[in-house]
Amino acid sequence: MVQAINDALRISMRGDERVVVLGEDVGKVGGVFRVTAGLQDEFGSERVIDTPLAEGGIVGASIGMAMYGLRPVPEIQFADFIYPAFDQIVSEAAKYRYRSGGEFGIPMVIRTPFGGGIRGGHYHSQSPESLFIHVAGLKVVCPSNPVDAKGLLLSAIRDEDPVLFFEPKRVYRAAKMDVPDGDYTVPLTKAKVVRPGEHVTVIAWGAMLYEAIAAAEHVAPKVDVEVIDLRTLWPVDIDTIVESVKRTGRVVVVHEAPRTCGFGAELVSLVCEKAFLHLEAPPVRVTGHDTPFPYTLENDYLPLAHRIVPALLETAAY
Amino acid sequence: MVQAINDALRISMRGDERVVVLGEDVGKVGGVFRVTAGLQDEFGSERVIDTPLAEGGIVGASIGMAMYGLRPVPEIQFADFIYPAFDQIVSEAAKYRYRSGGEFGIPMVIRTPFGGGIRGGHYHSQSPESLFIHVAGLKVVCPSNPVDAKGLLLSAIRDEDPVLFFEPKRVYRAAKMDVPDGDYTVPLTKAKVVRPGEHVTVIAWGAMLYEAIAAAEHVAPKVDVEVIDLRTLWPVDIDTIVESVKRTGRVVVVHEAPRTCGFGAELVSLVCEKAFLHLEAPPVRVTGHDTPFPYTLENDYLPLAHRIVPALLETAAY
Amino acid sequence: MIRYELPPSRNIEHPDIETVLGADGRADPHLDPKLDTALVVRIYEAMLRTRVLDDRMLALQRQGRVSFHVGCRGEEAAIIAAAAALRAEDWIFPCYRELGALLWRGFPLQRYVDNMFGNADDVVQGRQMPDHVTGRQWQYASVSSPIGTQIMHAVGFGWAAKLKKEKLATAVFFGDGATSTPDFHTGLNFAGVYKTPTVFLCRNNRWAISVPSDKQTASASFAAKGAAYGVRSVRVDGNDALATYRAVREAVERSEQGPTLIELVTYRLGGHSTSDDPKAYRLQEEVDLQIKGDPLTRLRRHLELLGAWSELQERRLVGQLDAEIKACVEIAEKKPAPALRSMFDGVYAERPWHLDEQYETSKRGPRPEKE
Amino acid sequence: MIRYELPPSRNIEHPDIETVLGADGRADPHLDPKLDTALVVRIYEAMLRTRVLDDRMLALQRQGRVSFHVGCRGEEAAIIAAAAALRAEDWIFPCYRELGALLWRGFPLQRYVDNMFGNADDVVQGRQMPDHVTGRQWQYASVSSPIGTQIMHAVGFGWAAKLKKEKLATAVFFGDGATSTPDFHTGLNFAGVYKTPTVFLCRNNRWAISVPSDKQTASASFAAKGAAYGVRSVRVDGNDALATYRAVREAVERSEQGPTLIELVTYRLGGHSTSDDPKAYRLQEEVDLQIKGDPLTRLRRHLELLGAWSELQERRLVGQLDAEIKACVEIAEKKPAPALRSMFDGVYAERPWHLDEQYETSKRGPRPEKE
Ligand SMILES: Cc1ncc(C[n+]2csc(CCOP(=O)(O)OP(=O)(O)O)c2C)c(N)n1
Ligand SMILES: Cc1ncc(C[n+]2csc(CCOP(=O)(O)OP(=O)(O)O)c2C)c(N)n1
Ligand SMILES: [Mg+2]
Ligand SMILES: [Mg+2]
Repeated sequence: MVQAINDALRISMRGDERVVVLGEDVGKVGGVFRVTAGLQDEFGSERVIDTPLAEGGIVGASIGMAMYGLRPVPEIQFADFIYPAFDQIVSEAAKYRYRSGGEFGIPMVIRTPFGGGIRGGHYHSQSPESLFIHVAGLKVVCPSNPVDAKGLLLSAIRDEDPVLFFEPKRVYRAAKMDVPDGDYTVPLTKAKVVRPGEHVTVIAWGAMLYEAIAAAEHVAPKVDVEVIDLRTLWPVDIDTIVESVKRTGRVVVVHEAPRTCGFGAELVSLVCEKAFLHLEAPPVRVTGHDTPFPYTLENDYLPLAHRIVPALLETAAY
Repeated sequence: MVQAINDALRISMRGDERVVVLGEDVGKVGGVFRVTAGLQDEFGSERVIDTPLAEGGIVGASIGMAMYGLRPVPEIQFADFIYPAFDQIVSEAAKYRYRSGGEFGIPMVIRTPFGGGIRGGHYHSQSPESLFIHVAGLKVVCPSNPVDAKGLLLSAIRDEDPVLFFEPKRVYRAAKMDVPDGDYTVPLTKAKVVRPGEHVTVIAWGAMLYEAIAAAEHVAPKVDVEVIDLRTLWPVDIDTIVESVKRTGRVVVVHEAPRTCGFGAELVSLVCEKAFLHLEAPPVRVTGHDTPFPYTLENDYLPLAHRIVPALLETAAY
Repeated sequence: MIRYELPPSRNIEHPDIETVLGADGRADPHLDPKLDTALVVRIYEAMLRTRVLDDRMLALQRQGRVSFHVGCRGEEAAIIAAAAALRAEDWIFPCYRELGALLWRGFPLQRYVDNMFGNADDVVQGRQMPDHVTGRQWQYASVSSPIGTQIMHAVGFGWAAKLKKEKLATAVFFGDGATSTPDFHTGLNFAGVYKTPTVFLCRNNRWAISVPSDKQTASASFAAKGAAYGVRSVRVDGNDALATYRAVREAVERSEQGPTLIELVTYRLGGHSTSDDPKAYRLQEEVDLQIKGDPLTRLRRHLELLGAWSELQERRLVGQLDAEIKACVEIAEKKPAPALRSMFDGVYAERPWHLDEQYETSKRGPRPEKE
Repeated sequence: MIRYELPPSRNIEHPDIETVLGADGRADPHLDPKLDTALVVRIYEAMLRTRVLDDRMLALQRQGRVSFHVGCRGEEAAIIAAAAALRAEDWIFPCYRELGALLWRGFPLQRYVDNMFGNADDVVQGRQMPDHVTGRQWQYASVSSPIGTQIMHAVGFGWAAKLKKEKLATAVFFGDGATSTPDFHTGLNFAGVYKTPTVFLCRNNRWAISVPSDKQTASASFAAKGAAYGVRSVRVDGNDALATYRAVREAVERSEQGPTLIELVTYRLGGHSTSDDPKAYRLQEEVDLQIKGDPLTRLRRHLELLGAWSELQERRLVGQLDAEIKACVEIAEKKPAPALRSMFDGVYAERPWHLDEQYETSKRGPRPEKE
């Protein structure tokens, strides 16, 4: 996935003079995960910029650049360190178009690695997506595989609105597949049914998608599970979800983020609002716990397949 | 309510030398809403402190004070300006006890006026409670009336954990009632059924409670609505909610905050998880819209009684 | 803590503050920017216009006709003379008191008054509080309430222009209180490192609501903070239109070499906003002393010396402005509120499904679409 | 952008940097803090201990036995001598490289190694990454990853003590990169305004991961930033244990009068952490040059001149430390992981219903409670 994202950045920067990349350690070393490797060599240190250590500055400067007419792609080194930029994202980027009567949009893609599974403890593991989904004016994207990562990032950079682009670092190197060369996009409006099924719908994104699939395989063929990869978290592809749940009548949402007020809660509520009479079992959430992200016990924290399987069985049998 | 909160602060400060108040304009003028009026005169400028303009500094210094053994009660002038302190609240206060193996707790109450209805536009109207409910380690409290405000604040200041104390400024002066003199507490674990009913359960907090009650009166006696005032949002009093919903089979959640990933979504999910078979209608959310908070049209934005009434009727008739 | 400083015009006591206009109205010949008298008259007229406008908006607020106003009484030179010193290509990133700078650039008064009423013709469609305007055509960014956030935008915008080899400067206004925010720190730091063409205009009006500037920082001055970032800085008499003009012009002209921090020493003669009563935290004596340094009085004295302004002109202009404002208010007050639909538009470039749904629900409610 | 500065010991080139130890190992008689030789030996021993520990942890990480380590190679004087200069009543607010300061205060090595393995005896119960310890008993706050956040805590803690009329200072460590964070700005500003008893210890090790310190700010130095906040500041040779001791001691002793910012000019000889390969961004030549200024070499030369240290002592201590560490590792590696329950405890003072539920669910899963 690292290579696919690098590829998307390179294609954007070649095709569009307005695209610039900035962040801590993104230039000379090409990022702590090597996602921006080689970009500074190709595009120079004016377009691939190592910044001082200030996330609010990175995002705030990007907003100004976007107002000027550039297409900044700031990187936050770990999603866990996005909070110093929270004010600029929430108070400024999200509201700028609206509050200026449409005079200034803020086309900007904030890329950030997120999620657990790399022994990162409290501050190199978090999944803060729901905080941004709650804020009107932001789009939130999360690819699960290299092909989508490239196509979604190319779409995001061409989008007119600020996008939070969460990269699941647990599958940065794990998910190998053939990524098409050249320019292509994956729209920011479409979820993908990655495994069709008839009995239970599982909704997941990022690294947890693979756990959902593994759990689905585990309970097959007794329970025939449909797995949906959301890809774009917000605005969510409600049609794909509702169509599926109306068919299966059962839904399990899986996410790494803490359970309470996570995006799972929103998905459950949407399903209730739009498909209540089709529900044959209560919607279920399998999620990270409401604790800070632990180090030693991270595999007990994460909603891995071993926790999804019983949820699938119980829901199917309800 | 302003007077009741002032009273609670005064009682705390008289009874406990460790309590200090700090924030922008809280000292000499006693706060832009006069909540801290007179405290500096009584307790001096060492315990009632006017700070420089930096919310992160106010909260960050409070964390250090709490580590020392004080009981700081920082004020954020408007909840809309809490984001510069987001990192200190989320990365530090919320996790300090856990990550230090219990060696340091952070007893601290962050007071902040929130909510719309005072013609405050984007930045003097927000309701960001769900952002904090999502973060493990924080407690979130929201009184709806002066008596509770005093008792809850006294509890919060005596609590061992960091508490976000959201004060509904729309009813700062509106809600008049006799507040008992002296010291008393309202526990941080109990919701209150403010209007018993049999047909539909309405869950609300803060200023929207009055809209919920007004809507309940409007549809009575045809529809007999039970209204629950949560008082403490997190950890929520799940027993009171579940008991009520099991009885009524119908639930409407009302909140000012934007709909998507608001606390309403969590409440709907909890109800589904714990009372699904009792539900006779899909849980309904009546909320603020997924837009920045508007100025001129704020009464169309807020989930006022006129929007709650149809939700009650539809739910009851489902 | 309340200090009785002499008005800035008596700068013999503040040798570190650059001043051009003496108490007698004469310009220091060494420092005089030697502007066309016609331009100085225009600056004075604009300052007076802002003053009259502030008075009328305050009155409207007291009558309950607008809900809120935040003015700039006492800071007119720091705002208008700074705007006048900018070149056409330069951009302004305002705080919330710099409406005068926008009007200077030609923003129509009617649009401003529409904003005060948040009506359907408001440039921001009634979405923000009064005085929170935007003027892209006038190279004026969006006003927002959070203190300091615009500083980083000005830096990023100027930096982008520099990357694109376009020559322009960004001028960003903020108060003394704003220097305590993260954005001040980050903005100055980034500007210093990347040598962005940014002019930081710190209106030190001595107060951040009730907090006096000497409780905001223990720094010797706000200008002194520039050194922490390798940013050139100057301390200027912000009640002196000529000194302000001179310093801003110089900063803009050398902006290709990098940023400048300008501390404009001035004084907030009025309340923080219509929601504030300064009597609760400062003595009238202090204000009375500062009134002697009123930037309008000082510039008028200068113009009178030059024979370029008279009591008659003053009265005539005030009358004219009054009539103009009154007419705008009458029109604005009659305009309808923005359409319900406008509340759901502009959150994104295109309205997504969930806002379509929320709009539809709103329409169905007991309050029908007002269109 | 990479600069080949001379090692700090040749400070004839950096007249603004306070240095005590000359290249020849002699102490400048005017600046020498004149410590007991026994104390200097203890400082040296602690520096060596930290060095050996770093090497062993690095090796364990390379063998895959611990997942991560962040060391302080090259910064031992800046850390240990600073800790040694503190008084018993003073508190330390660490960044992540100051383990040596905690050991100096008596934290048991076994507990540290338990933390490296995140086992059941880890003081933080395996909740954080390796090297993220806490030591309340040793007046050492909790290590967290976010850069800069501890600065405000040190200010608040010292401020609280001052309000309570308790005499103590708080010493807070952070890097050059951290000076760009909001917390540095706010911390210095609050400390300046309230005259808190805080000693700000900026370890300028020239790098923030791959970003060199001259790209971090355009300020002439990090010490120069103190003036922006009215905070006293000094620039010290951080590879010189005696100069570091002297400056920190002075700052602590005058902390009742207010804060001091100390820039400790040093150099990160190793990678940022075990996750980092510095070859990707800096030349070996630069490192080689800096190795000549190694703080251990410099202090050892001094002690040898005094006849207080020998090669034999060195070898004996290293052997001892190796054995000690090895024993701790063997024990730590055998200890079990923390109990599942520990994951749900300590989020709040008392476990609320939802965490009870989450714990119960976890127990029921296919991975049973390991207790
Ligand atoms: C982040 C933030 N915190 C608090 C406020 C509330 N507030 C509005 S104006 C103000 C004082 C600003 O003072 P200063 O920067 O000196 O500007 P002035 O009003 O004096 O022009 C405060 C605290 C705010 N708008 N934003
Ligand atoms: C807020 C935040 N942003 C980014 C990071 C990632 N990060 C970890 S260490 C580091 C560099 C710190 O440099 P410096 O302050 O000089 O300390 P040093 O490591 O050199 O001791 C960065 C960017 C972080 N931990 N926290
Ligand atoms: Mg001010
Ligand atoms: Mg460093």
